Amino acid sequence: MNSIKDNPILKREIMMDHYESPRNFQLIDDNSYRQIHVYSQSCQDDIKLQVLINNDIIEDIRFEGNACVIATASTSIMTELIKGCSIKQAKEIIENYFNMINQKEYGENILKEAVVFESVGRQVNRISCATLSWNGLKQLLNENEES
Amino acid sequence: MNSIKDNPILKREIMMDHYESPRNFQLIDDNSYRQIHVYSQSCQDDIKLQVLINNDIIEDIRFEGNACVIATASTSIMTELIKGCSIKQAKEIIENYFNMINQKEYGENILKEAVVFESVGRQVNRISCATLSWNGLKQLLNENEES
Amino acid sequence: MFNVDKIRQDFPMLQGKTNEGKPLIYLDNGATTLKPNSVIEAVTNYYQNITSNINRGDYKLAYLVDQAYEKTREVVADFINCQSKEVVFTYGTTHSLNQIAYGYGLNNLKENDEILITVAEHASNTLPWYQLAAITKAKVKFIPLDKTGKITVENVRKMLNENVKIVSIAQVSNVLGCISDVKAIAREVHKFNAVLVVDGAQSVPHIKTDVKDLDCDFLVFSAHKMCGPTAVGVMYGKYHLLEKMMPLMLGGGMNLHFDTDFNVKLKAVPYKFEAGTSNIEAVLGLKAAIKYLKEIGMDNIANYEKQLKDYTISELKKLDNVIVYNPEADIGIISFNVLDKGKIIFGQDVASYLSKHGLCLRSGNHCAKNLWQYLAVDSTVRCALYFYNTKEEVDKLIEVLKTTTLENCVDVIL
Amino acid sequence: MFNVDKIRQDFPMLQGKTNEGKPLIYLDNGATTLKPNSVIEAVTNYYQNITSNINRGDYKLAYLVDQAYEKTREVVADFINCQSKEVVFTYGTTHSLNQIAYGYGLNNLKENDEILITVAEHASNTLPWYQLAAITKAKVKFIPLDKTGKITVENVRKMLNENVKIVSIAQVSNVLGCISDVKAIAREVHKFNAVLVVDGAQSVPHIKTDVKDLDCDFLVFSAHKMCGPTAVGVMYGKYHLLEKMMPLMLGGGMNLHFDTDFNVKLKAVPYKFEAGTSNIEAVLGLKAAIKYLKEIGMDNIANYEKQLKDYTISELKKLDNVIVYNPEADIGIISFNVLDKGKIIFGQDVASYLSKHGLCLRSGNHCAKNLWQYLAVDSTVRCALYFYNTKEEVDKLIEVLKTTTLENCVDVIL
Ligand SMILES: Cc1ncc(COP(=O)(O)O)c(C=O)c1O
Ligand SMILES: Cc1ncc(COP(=O)(O)O)c(C=O)c1O
Repeated sequence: MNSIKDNPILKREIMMDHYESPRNFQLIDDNSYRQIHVYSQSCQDDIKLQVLINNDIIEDIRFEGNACVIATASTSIMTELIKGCSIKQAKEIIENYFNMINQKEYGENILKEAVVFESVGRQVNRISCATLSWNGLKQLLNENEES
Repeated sequence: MNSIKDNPILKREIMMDHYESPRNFQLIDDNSYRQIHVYSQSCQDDIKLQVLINNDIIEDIRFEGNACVIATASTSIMTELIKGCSIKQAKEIIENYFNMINQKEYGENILKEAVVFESVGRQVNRISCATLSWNGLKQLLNENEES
Repeated sequence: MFNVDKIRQDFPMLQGKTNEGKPLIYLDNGATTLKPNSVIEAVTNYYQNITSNINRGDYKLAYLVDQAYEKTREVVADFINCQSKEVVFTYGTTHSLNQIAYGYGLNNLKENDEILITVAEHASNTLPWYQLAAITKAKVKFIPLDKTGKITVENVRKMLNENVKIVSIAQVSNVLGCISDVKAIAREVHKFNAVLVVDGAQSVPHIKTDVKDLDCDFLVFSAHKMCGPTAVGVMYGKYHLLEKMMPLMLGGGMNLHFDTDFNVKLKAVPYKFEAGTSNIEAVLGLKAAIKYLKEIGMDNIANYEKQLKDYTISELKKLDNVIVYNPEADIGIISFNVLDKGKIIFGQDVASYLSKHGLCLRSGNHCAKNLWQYLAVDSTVRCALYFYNTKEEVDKLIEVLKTTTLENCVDVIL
Repeated sequence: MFNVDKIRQDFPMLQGKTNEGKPLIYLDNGATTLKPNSVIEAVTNYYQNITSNINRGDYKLAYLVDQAYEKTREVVADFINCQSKEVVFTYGTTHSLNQIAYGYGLNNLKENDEILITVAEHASNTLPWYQLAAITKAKVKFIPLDKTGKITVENVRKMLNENVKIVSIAQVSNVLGCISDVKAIAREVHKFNAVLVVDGAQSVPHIKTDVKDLDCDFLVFSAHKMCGPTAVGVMYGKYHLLEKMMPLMLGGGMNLHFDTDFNVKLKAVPYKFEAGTSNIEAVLGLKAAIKYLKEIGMDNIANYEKQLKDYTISELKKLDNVIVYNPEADIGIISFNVLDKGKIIFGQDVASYLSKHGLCLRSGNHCAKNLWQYLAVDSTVRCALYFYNTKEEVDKLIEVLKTTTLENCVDVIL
């Protein structure tokens, strides 16, 4: 398999695809889901995230919102990666994602399609778009542990 | 008579004398007097003025307050000059006084001792001290006409 | 003669600066404006030569600064045609509007009274009224906009009734760029003895202002949107109204006297509204800004901007992939979106792509969060021109917009 | 090593400037302070190289300014030892105190509750509380000062009771210059579940501040009194308190969402308090000011100022014609009057005479208009030192004070 990282055309296609057909899009009206509303303090990105956790497994994850291509695609890719993971695995993925964004070492295999955001720092002001939902998920998982 | 104007020692003596023994100092509790409270918006000068006007004559004028040497002496000198004048005369004196302060032509004989303030503009920030009560009196006389 | 090349020389930000490595093209003048040398010098002169707090009586330096500060009141008064004692220095339009809502509104409104605004108002001309209504149980109502986004006199007339106490509108909307007929509106508003508050944040910098002629009761604006420093603004009010208003902030500099029996005597208008150390250097900068604008001439500025705006709109209209929301704008504020395969590209993606080409434009709702009701979209990209912008800069915008596709927007981070 | 000569090089105002034709000696640092080059450069850099409104998302320039603005929050947080989200930028101490009185006070006070202040407080730490008391029918009471002008823990303890909800005191009085034991006072105040507001306008510029250690609930101060620009200040508050507070001003930048049904969603702390365009360049200047002060070292500053203050007081004490009101000052703020034949010369006359000799000192009540109750005079002349002042400047003051007579004061206008 070709590395996604080194193939800008593939990267662009993945991003556009997730923007145009976002996965796990549409919230559900079910109280067993935990929900968080994340929004940028400055721009228009506005996303609601839901997760269903049972026995430490993220059984379902959903989102809805109005956001830029980067925020939307990064959320969609995140939901695909996270769905079905244990909390521990999810946290590892999240950690790797932030490591990638912050130009530290990370596992390419762990992040799969999420590596398309590897160079988001080229436009520093877009880092917040690419991390909006990821921060939201982190917070949801931490809240889960506290309760 | 020597011109006061050209005699700094005399000028200083006059000012100190009016500061240390202000004339017409002490208000009176009498409703037939008109009163005005003037104060600087910035410094501590704070003076109350009273005038008693009958048949267009300024029969009495008094003051009280807490103010710097310039404001106090200029008020004291003003009361001496004004007491007994007709309103018309008083206005002429006031006009001459402001002319002097603003370096325009004025009648030395009309202003008498008030010429000690001729060069108050040497310290521009003190002009407001030397004109505080004079502005107050002007206002009192204008109010008198309006009523 | 208006000579844009010569004018641009006055602005350090227009001397070969870059944005993302490309020549800077600043088209976000609705948010804030660039500063000419004379304004920068006025501020640094305060720092380098005349630093001291304003306070008239004590030493020469402070006296001189105080004089320069007070002189600015006269300069502003001359600029908008009022008395200098009607000029209150605030920290900006937002502060001015809060001061009016609090200082005038709380004393004059009661249950079921009405405050009229529009959906096009900026948050700063909306939320203080919501708050005032919540406290007094008055109601905020919305004057409908016509189909070009304008506030018409007829629509104001329809909304007026004896419960209306305050009408507060922007003379120029920061998204739609049309000029309201404030003079005619004031006439209607006064028939009902209501007061008219005019948000001049986007008008005073661009067109000649005469509050006597407009006969508005309050006019507010910010220096930073007219070549001046940040965090100084003006609240003009008719003197008899200002006299009866309570200050929003209390403290040093605005009182004559207080004692431990809770007697408090405030200074006269305008000083009673200026609590605490004012933005001294910025007031001095505002004076320089007004001087600068007057030297160019407000009419010259308005004419030039109109031409540039007309040109921009006509060029934008030629593009298949751009929708302009306010083609009938009076002022150089143009709101648009870019389409890709018939779908609007999210404003921030467009702005990011433009930024990559040196172009500084803002996307979003521009703080007018009720305006989607009129626009039917909740976010636009805004091109806000000022007199130092050029046809060539607009051409560059058009050129880049032609290549604006979702793919290209994505590519900026690849 | 603290080297005052080297430090003075950093200040354009200390490079051969004059007052009334004489070498300028600036001793009015309680009113405002001079600015070093690095602060001036930070402000002009905004004007010349990075002008734009803060707004994170849209183009690079705005992003960079926003980052620099937000970075200042961290710098302030580090300077006073709190979290950066507890740092609210205001327009100054006065604004901060009004924000607390309004935002915390209105929600938490009811009839017969008590607010404790002292007669030494500045107008800005007095009038907002009078106003709050008038609205809520709470009472303002005065903690007595001891004979040296200090607020003692014992006196605070005596005044505390379960009705006390707010205690608001200056850490350093701007007339008396003594340091309050905030830490011990906080402990007492918290026993009654009241909050302690600390007016740090005259302490933060001069001594090391650690809000965690002091355990105060709020701390407020102004940049312009610590080498920074005018019209920017800080309101520090414990996060859980800030969260529950209402903003004093509403408008752009502080809300996430609002609609025509009057739903309003505010941003999180600290943003919800920053309505309208903040004083961007001044915030950047504050960052430079803190950097500058830290490089010199707050302890070095405090030590140097203490030495200079001790020297000044000992020299003043040698003069027959001077009364010093606060010989036990902890900080370089010295209040005095000059006598002529046993009678106090009006402060303004003295200040004018000093001005004639280049000396810039302020006279009056210094906005602490209740303080005559303690001082038994309602006006003093104030010598307020900062770390760039020198022994030689103090010597000049002493020399001129020796010749200060009523006659000489009169002569300045002859
Ligand atoms: C103790 C004290 N509190 C408050 C203030 C008010 O500060 P600002 O004018 O910067 O709001 C001052 C400054 O004069 C002060 O000395
Ligand atoms: C129409 C309008 N009103 C009010 C404001 C608020 O101005 P400021 O942020 O200077 O207080 C703005 C600026 O964004 C505006 O465009």
